[in-house]
Amino acid sequence: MTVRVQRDDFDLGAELAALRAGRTDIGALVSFTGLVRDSAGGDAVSGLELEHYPGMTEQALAKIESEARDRWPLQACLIVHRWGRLLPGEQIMMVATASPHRQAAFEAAEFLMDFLKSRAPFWKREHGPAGAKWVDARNLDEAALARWTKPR
Amino acid sequence: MTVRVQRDDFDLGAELAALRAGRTDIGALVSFTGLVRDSAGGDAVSGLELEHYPGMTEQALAKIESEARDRWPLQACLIVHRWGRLLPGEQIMMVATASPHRQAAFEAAEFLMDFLKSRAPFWKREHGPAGAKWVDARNLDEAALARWTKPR
Amino acid sequence: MSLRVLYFAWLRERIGVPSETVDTGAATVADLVAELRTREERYALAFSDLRSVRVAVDQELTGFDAPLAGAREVAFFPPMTGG
Amino acid sequence: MSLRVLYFAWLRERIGVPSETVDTGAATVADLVAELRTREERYALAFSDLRSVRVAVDQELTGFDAPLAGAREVAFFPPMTGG
Repeated sequence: MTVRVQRDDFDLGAELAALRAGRTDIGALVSFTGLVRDSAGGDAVSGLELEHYPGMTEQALAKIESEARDRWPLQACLIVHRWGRLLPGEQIMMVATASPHRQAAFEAAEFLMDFLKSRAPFWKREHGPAGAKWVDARNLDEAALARWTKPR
Repeated sequence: MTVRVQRDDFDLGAELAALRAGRTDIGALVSFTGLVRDSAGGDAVSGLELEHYPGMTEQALAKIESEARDRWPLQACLIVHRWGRLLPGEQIMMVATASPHRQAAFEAAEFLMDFLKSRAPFWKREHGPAGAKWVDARNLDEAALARWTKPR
Repeated sequence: MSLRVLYFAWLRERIGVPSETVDTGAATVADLVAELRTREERYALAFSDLRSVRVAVDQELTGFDAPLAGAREVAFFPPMTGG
Repeated sequence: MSLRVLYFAWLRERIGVPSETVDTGAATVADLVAELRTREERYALAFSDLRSVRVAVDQELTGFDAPLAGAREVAFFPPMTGG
């Protein structure tokens, strides 16, 4: 299974090493890691709370991952997403894609991120000096999805 | 210095960990790793030889890296490129980009790769059952550069 | 029909529970929302602007016109902010 | 003028040396290439199709029309294949 939803942190280097371990057919390995920032829109952020929908989350991620594999010649594909309370600087999630060629690896990683942002059932709450507030979805994120619906 | 040209292998996980160590302002970390494939165009590849132009290589990479920093709000940017003899499965090079936002990190990493492919003085020679042959530059790689010359 | 209804993020906060069992004859999600709205003020408040509410039936994202026949679980939540 | 001239990849192989010192009065890279071509068969061979040759003057990529005044190092090589 190449989709994981977990409370614990993950080891980015170990995950990437595992993806290519023992293989000699991969030409390009792309990774994206999302991290908790200490500010958002000018306000200080002291922590992040990630709520998710157990059951649906795993299904949604598996579906996104499977669609990426259908669209690009991927030799490996991984999504790890955390939930719970996180501090600034902590890792929130990662995706990794491996392919013979760089363009496929890059495109698939961006595709996974665009879908994760708006189609995986996670909700972020930021804690700051003025209390906690739910993060609004960005129109930009919704718009980013549109580019993948064009026929390839 | 965030550009390195070396014979020895590098530790991808350690490089990525170092980029974000002690920081809480990074939102997105993208990495690309190029690996030696065991085949090319249907022919088996038993190894790769990477020749480069010492002196110019470092300058060219520093220039590419500096241009990426000018174009995108990058908090960290790293290029590591190896030379010498490599076996299938080995790491050839990596780039990593860190930014507050994912789109900048992705774009900068793709930009670095497109320029590295055609503007950094490296030449690859593949070893196979029929002997060794120099890898031809791909028109595709030259074309990939064009997208970055449009005004942003 | 007995449905398990879940709420996430600020919908959970406004309604005050993460999940509940609802006995309803609603044919669609929209019907269910209308029924909940009339039930108590907190539901009316939570569902006051449906443009900022998303729905999943049996863990699949869908629209408010989705039928509920055979459904076991309905979830309401704001637009997602993963990644 | 004494120039250090470098060759890489198959240009190095065809010419047979990685670098050499060339005494020349060539005004441009193109003049230098023309001069080398007349010198020996191996140069004529290496420079037979300039579409597949790139040039750097003092470690900066440039064109064949680049002037050599003040230059110390000229390098010839095939299109690059890094990454």
